[in-house]
Amino acid sequence: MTSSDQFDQPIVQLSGVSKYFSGARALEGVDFACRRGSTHAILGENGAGKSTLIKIMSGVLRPDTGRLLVNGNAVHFASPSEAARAGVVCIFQELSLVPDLSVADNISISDPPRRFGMIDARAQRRRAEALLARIKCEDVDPNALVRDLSLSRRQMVEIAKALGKNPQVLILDEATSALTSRDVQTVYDLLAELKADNVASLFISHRMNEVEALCDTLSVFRNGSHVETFAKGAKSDRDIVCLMIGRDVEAQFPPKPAAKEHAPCLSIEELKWENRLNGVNLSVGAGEIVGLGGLDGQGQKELLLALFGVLRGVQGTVNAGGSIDIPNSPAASKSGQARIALVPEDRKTEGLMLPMSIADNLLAASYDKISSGPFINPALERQAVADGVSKLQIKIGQSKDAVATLSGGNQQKVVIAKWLMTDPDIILLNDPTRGIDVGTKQEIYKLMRDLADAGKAILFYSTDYAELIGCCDRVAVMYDGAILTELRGEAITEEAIVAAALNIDTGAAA
Amino acid sequence: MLQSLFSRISPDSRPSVIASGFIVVILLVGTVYTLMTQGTAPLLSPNYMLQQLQTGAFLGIVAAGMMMVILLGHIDLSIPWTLTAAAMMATTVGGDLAIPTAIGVGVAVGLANGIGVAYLRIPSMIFTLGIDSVLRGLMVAHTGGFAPPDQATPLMRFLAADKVLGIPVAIFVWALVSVVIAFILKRTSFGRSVYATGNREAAAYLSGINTRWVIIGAFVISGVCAALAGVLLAGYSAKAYQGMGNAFLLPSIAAVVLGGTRILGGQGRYTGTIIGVVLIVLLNSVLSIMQMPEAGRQVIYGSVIVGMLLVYGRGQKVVS
Amino acid sequence: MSDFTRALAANVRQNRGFFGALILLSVLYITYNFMHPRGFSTAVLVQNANEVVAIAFVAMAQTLPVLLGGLDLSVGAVMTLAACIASELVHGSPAQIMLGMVITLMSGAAFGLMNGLIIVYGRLQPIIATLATGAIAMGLALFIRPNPGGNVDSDLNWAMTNSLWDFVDTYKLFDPDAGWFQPLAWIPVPFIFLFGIAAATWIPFRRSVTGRTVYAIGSSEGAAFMSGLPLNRAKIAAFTLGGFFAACGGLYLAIQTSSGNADITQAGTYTLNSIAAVVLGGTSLMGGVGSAIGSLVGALILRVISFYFRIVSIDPLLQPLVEGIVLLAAVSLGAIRTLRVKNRLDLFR
Amino acid sequence: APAVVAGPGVDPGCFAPWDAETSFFQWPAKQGPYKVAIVNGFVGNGWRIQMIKTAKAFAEDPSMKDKLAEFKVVSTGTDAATQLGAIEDFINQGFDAIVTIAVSPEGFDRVIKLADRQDVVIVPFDNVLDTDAVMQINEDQLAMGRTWAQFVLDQLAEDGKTSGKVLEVRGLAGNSVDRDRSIGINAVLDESGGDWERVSVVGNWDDGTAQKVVADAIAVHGSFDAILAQGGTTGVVQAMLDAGHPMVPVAGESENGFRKLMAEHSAEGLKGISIGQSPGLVAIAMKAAVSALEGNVMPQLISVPLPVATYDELEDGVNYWSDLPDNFFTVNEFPACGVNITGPSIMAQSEADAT
Ligand SMILES: Nc1ncnc2c1ncn2[C@@H]1O[C@H](COP(=O)(O)OP(=O)(O)OP(=O)(O)O)[C@@H](O)[C@H]1O
Ligand SMILES: Nc1ncnc2c1ncn2[C@@H]1O[C@H](COP(=O)(O)OP(=O)(O)OP(=O)(O)O)[C@@H](O)[C@H]1O
Ligand SMILES: [Mg+2]
Ligand SMILES: [Mg+2]
Repeated sequence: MTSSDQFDQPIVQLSGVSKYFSGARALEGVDFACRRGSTHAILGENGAGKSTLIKIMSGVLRPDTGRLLVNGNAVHFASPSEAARAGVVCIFQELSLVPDLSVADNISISDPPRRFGMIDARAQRRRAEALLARIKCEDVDPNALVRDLSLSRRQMVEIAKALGKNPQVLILDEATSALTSRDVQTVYDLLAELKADNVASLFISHRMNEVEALCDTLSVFRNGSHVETFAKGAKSDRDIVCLMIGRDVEAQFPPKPAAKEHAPCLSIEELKWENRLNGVNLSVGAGEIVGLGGLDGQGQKELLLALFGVLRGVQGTVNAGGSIDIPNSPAASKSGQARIALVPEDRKTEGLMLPMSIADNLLAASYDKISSGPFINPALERQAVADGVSKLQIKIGQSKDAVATLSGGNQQKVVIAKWLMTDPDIILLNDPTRGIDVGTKQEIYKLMRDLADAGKAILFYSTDYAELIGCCDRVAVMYDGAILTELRGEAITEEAIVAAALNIDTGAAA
Repeated sequence: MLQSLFSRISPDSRPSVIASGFIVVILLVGTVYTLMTQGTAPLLSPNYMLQQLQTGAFLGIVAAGMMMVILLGHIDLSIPWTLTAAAMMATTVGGDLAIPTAIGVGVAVGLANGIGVAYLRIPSMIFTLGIDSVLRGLMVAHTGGFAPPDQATPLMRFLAADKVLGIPVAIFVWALVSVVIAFILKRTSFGRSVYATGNREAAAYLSGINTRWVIIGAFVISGVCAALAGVLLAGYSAKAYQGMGNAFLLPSIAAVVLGGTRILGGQGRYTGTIIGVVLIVLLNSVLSIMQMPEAGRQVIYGSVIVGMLLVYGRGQKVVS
Repeated sequence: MSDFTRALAANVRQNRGFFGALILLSVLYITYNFMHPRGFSTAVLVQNANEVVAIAFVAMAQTLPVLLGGLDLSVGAVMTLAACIASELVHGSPAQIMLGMVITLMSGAAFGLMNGLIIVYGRLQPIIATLATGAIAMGLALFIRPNPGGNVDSDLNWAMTNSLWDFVDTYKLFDPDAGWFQPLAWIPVPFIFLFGIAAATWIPFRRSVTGRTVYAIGSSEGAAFMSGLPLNRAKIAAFTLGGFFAACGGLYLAIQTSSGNADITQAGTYTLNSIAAVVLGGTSLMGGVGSAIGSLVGALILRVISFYFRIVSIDPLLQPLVEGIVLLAAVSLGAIRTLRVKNRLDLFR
Repeated sequence: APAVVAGPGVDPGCFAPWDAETSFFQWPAKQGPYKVAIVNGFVGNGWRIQMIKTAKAFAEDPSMKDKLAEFKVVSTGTDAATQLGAIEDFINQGFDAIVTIAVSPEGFDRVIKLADRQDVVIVPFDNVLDTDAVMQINEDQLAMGRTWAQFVLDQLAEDGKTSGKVLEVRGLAGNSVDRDRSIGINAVLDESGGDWERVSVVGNWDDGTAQKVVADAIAVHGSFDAILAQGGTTGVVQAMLDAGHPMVPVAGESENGFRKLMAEHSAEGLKGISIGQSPGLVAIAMKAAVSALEGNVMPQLISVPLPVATYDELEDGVNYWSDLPDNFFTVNEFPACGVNITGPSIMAQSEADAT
């Protein structure tokens, strides 16, 4: 560590970096270094400043104070492209793909191959094919629009795009949050390859198992400060979590109650939609948490959307609290016989009105609750907002601040709180812990269990197996638009879920 | 100095403050002009002010409706001929039914616009433009068929041209419309839903807001406001005539935006719109008093809008 | 080969609006020619060509701001300003004429540049900034030309508004009846002017990083920024090119009418029609999808619709109504997509 | 192309040459009946609608009907390119004559050239062209301005006023009609030698706009000794009434509304003069087109006499109609030309059908 060998010099280094957003601190006095050939994890709860840190490194933000050094030289990146030219390439938490351009266009977006000064479309396509092949995504058509890809494919395209820039430092800010397990493996292999090429990787994830599997160095951030950096294995998981959230955590998941029969609250028969749902049969009882597993894109999202009344032309029977109509809009489903709530996939575009106040976002689904006739009652309004904030312990300044100023985890809490305000009977959760820190995750798991104990039926889609195992009373694994396997109790194991997801019969199915 | 002054005003009310300041500037410039040319300062007389507010009321009511639509991130280009059609149908029907007929026209046009935008999902910019030309065609055909009566009813005359306690009744009408609109925006779930839908329609929809009805509702309000302005304008002129709404479209958009409403929707306060209307009305009036030739008038009008927006923009760097 | 067909198939799929517009145009125009007493003749083609050039350029000018996700309400005014400038400058010796044309086009581009600078550095929404700068352009046009008039070179007027044969004949370039020339002689000069400029500017622009950035901004400005694209440069370039296209329209209108006319209503009509043309041409008002060539096609559709009013008999006082309904119906064709959408969330994008 | 020939022309009572210098045209006679098109520009105000109705009615008139094989009317809007396109299209379609209201006084060189090649008669009227290469029909706008001003000065002189403050309400900026009328008005004011303080506002020939700007002007300038309005005169008087402005001499257009108000308030001092650009001009233009096609000698510029009505000449049911709407233009017929379609007959034309 003290060697002055120039190869040992950190490839990127920050010293005394601070960053404030309209007075609020995001980073303060941070010293941080990252070495060649290391795979370096950055850990911290939501809002700890991780994204801000890497945005500074990659030229998106400029620090208010402090210096950024690359290869020992002070640099001032004015834009992400300058950073990329210096070898610092970042895959951002909010994807940087342009939806209306093709995959090939996106991969070579800022520096395409040219012929006679004009973009050479064919060379660009070949380049895309090569890069996609490198991350085993041959199934992605370079001519397809990014708009038409699923989130997990987009993340892979984003990785291909970053690779195309020949990074010296590759930063992945929760770039694996929506990946399927197969893709995660690909990314592991890729990072190992890069490590061998002496490339530094910075890896931000809230999934401890990924960090375990990949990284050699860990840095923990809390409240905008760099707490500690240590080698993998130097600390136990529990200590790390303690460093992150500043307190001790006992168990990650709340204990599951003993298996029992639940009165069915939601039952679905032969649900079909386009070619994405091919006859789904499922029932969820009041007080039960049912997980939806399977590879990404097997119809889980469509199932949730269909139940929430978003899809057109859905066939089959849905019995929600005695009513057997398939709702035809979220407005209908939130006020039906059994009230349904959906926490959508993408909180930024589907869950929240980002420029609006926290209060307005919290109330968006329950104007009827705070109104007398068509008129809003200000007293009820204030009360409802205060309840929502305190119930989920959302960390906010003032409830009239824009929700955009909150960190990702707190934004997600706002979405959940909005729906709890409607007092729903059936809660549909579409990957609600994506990009959320351990502490908050734990709160959400606990909240789910409390809701179930209060008699709600919960249908829970997650890309994280550990979550399904830890939280669910039952797991329904989807494959090609249908549920082939249901696991319950002890049978919910990682092997069983993976086997069912790949439709391999191991006899583990219940 | 100025910078720090700005930062103390909350960003929401900044446009209103700046626009109010500019109104004072316009009045001063106009007064200096009249003092130099005639030695009097009629612009500062209550009489002139009331008269400006009286004619401003027509634009103000149009702008109130336009604001609802702009808050959704849409626009209503059908206003000129909605206004005209409502006024012409009102005078054609005449009698006690005149005003209800006009309002009915406004509702019908608003429904048509709303359905086109909310259900067919055709961009409002283009759908309302189409509706506008259909209405124009209808009115040409209407006049072409026979000679429809065009006299405003006594009630229309009263609302637009009479005074009560020395104050033009039109100002009361505008005030009433303003109170209703401000109340809708602040204190009804419909008003809140307008902001939510204007900010992000997908999120509003997934929150269980019936965004289609919100859109239709806003267009209906816009249509009704235009119709009401048509009633008043016909009352003011004592008659309805072809093309009477042409002068209202661009000024109403300018007034709403100068009042601080975001043209992409989701943000804006109603008081700002009122101030924007007063600003536009006074600016036009003072330019007319100064006998500015059309060329200069256009340049000044445009420069004022750009200039003011540039001043608003100062200090707010963050772009989402 | 299969690579190529696959790319083509993807292209057609991703540009349904444009190909739909192309088919609609063909059907409308061929039918028109069948119904016209002198259909399928050079005279009719030349007449049609003359009528579409100005609006086609203005529609192309509108496309760029629309691709960025905005609107330019000054295109009609900039076209008018350019026409007024041209009406003062485009006469005299050939060199003076050329210089006059260049100055006209440069003025339009400069005005577009000013729009771009105001929008980028003043951080204003294009629609509202151009509402204001449009008034300024109109004011300047009125200063230059308080009354309609001007003396655009009359040979130029004749040469530019006819077939190539007349062009060659007017300037005595060579014998216009030469045998080799006959296959080309019928081509209307306005089409060469229109498609020539469109191809020479649009294709390189579309295939440059700047052009791609324009699309990226309209599609997702945040992603474009994160990808390190030159946002400001692209926005300014887009408005400048828009101003240039508008000036091309103005220049042609001045040549065609041998004069300039600072007519406020005409400018407004051009602006509104340009938006309709852009939509008809398959460009999304949300930004990021479409092309100037599509808008050109959209403008042609708008015009061809109006051609029909001269060959079919409609009560003159019902014409505006029929026109309105046809316009409404045409733009409502876009609703077909809506009916096909199975996931309602797709409606909001 | 027409031959330039010596006068006099046919039927000088109807087709009066503009002045002594006016040249005469003669086209080769064609066998009737003829195909005639009207290419209107803007549609969507009362005047244009009345014009189109007059044209339709006149095409059915016994004196015309047999001479027309085909009669078409299109309105192209304010776009010059479209209007030129429509004219060229009708030439291509083989029409014999095209009557038009030009959207711009310039820019018709090309279509005139094409028309001349095929001996098609183009007849601009109302908004005419700045050229002497076509046969055109109009009222003398300059004279109209002069007559207005002269009348107003005479009225003021009767009251012993030879100086004072007058308000001029102008029309659409950039339009040649606006320019000519204003020149006429101001020339007479200049020539009078009186000390006239002039205030000028822009009323766009539109009642609402005129009313607003006149109201503003009154609020700012107190009162005027006379008002000269190019159009929107009903609105002008309305503004005076609303502001309690004393009734003073007003010169204005021929709107029925203005004449009604004049009849009502002349005793209080609204001693007005009403001169109108008549929508009936279209009928004379059609007649002239046919006459030219028949091979008659025609003046290049045809002057239609100004239809003047002063306050003391008003007669209900003759030159204004108290029971009819404000929006129509009272002067529609030109007996000297055999154009006898009166305002009320136009307005009543299909009222019977409608009721
Ligand atoms: N553009 C911004 N404006 C205002 N505050 C911001 C902005 N971006 C980040 N912040 C604030 O800065 C702090 C750090 O945010 P940052 O996004 O870096 O957190 P993070 O560690 O990446 O969290 P997460 O795990 O949720 O992504 C948070 O409190 C956040 O609210
Ligand atoms: N990955 C996906 N996740 C969820 N829904 C999907 C997905 N892919 C397609 N769909 C849905 O299936 C429907 C049909 O999709 P597809 O892309 O095949 O349509 P398309 O024929 O290409 O039509 P368009 O031109 O509108 O895209 C779409 O409405 C879309 O909502
Ligand atoms: Mg983050
Ligand atoms: Mg598709």
